[in-house]
Amino acid sequence: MARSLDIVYFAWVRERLGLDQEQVALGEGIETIADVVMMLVARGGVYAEIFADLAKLRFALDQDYGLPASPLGSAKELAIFPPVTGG
Amino acid sequence: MARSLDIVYFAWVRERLGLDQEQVALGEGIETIADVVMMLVARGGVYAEIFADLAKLRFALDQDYGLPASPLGSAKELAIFPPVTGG
Amino acid sequence: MIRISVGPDDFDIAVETARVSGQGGGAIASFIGQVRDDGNLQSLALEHYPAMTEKALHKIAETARADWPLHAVTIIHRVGKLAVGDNIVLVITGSDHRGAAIEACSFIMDKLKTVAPFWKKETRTDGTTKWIEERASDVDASQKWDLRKN
Amino acid sequence: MIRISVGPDDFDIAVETARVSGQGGGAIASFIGQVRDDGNLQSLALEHYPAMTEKALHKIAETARADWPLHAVTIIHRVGKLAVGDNIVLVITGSDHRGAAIEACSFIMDKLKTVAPFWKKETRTDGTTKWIEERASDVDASQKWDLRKN
Repeated sequence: MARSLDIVYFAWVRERLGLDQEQVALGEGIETIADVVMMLVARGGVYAEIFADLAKLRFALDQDYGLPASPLGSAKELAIFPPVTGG
Repeated sequence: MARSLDIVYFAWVRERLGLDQEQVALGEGIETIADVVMMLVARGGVYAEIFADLAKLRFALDQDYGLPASPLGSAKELAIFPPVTGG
Repeated sequence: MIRISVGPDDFDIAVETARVSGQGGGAIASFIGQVRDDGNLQSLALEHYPAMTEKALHKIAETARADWPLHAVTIIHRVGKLAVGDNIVLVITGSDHRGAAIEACSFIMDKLKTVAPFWKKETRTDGTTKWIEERASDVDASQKWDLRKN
Repeated sequence: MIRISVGPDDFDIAVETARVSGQGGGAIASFIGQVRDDGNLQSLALEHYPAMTEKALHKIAETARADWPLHAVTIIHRVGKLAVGDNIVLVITGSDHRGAAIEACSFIMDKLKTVAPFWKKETRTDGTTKWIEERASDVDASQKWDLRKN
């Protein structure tokens, strides 16, 4: 059974994609945050532009920060966003 | 012409002396805060008790902090009080 | 007691201070961040990640409570469109000791700036918009606390 | 703008914050000290040296303005008889930068504690009274700022 993952986008990532969230199916070998991002980059176009540079992005799995190498585990939601600028 | 100096007391110094302020005449050789304090100590009694230990006291000349060795100059008012405890 | 609030509404510093003060202590430190007019700023739009924001702020508050003897921590952060001079964020800490209250307040702000999932988009008076970028000085300020603990 | 006020009246944190905020910036730090109930405290009597107090507080505020980029400094200190939970002191600083506002606020409190001519006398619930003594930790906190500058 294919696993699925909700991806949510914020700030300029959201704006440039024109997308708040999407659901993706996780194929074999997609085990980490970086794997998901590479999958998005492979779509080409604006995805490739936005997600090529991991250093410009931050990630959270089920609302806790994760690193590119963090395993997805049983997470339901991956958030991808720029460094935060609140306060 | 004898110089005169107003001395003002605060907190427990004031309470133990039972005195807010007094005016003293400064004789020859009374040039520093320490000289004034020694003059007070020489009165004996509660003055001797209170003013014997300079380390327990703080001083201000015309509302600016001074040290025992500070010259009186033309100051009009000497304040003698314990270390401050506001805030 | 920890109080976290995230939403569009403004806060009342007097009400929030009284709430912290009511938790005991005698030392109350607070910080307010407002939209600063740097010349031609029109407004700010504050976006956040609702599912994560309160969780992240709670974690910061709990860390502060573990590191300093605090009676109360309040963190209020506004979202949505804000004008120049509007309040953005309020942090209040209550302790028996002023050093603890002030340091914890400073810690919470530094962590909030680098960890809490908020993003600011500015609109200039000429109509142009821009997402504000992370500042190196904020990252430094945040990391100093981590180094201090080691 | 520096605002110094010494007297028996309580202060309104909302009014005072708005006043500082109105001077510009976007970073407002504040500290409130209140009479802390440490078990059997009845009240505090705060005495001061009227001719010197405002001068001393002004000097502290001016030093802070020279050392940090501040738009506004407010120092309010109450005198007279105060009950447990009553406000004693309020310090507010306004700046463009949160670090400057918070540090300056901390500096002002540390200096106020060791330099401003106030004295506290406590009355216990059993009726005994005692002048509060200088605390070594306050002296240390105050001196750290001087060392930092050298």
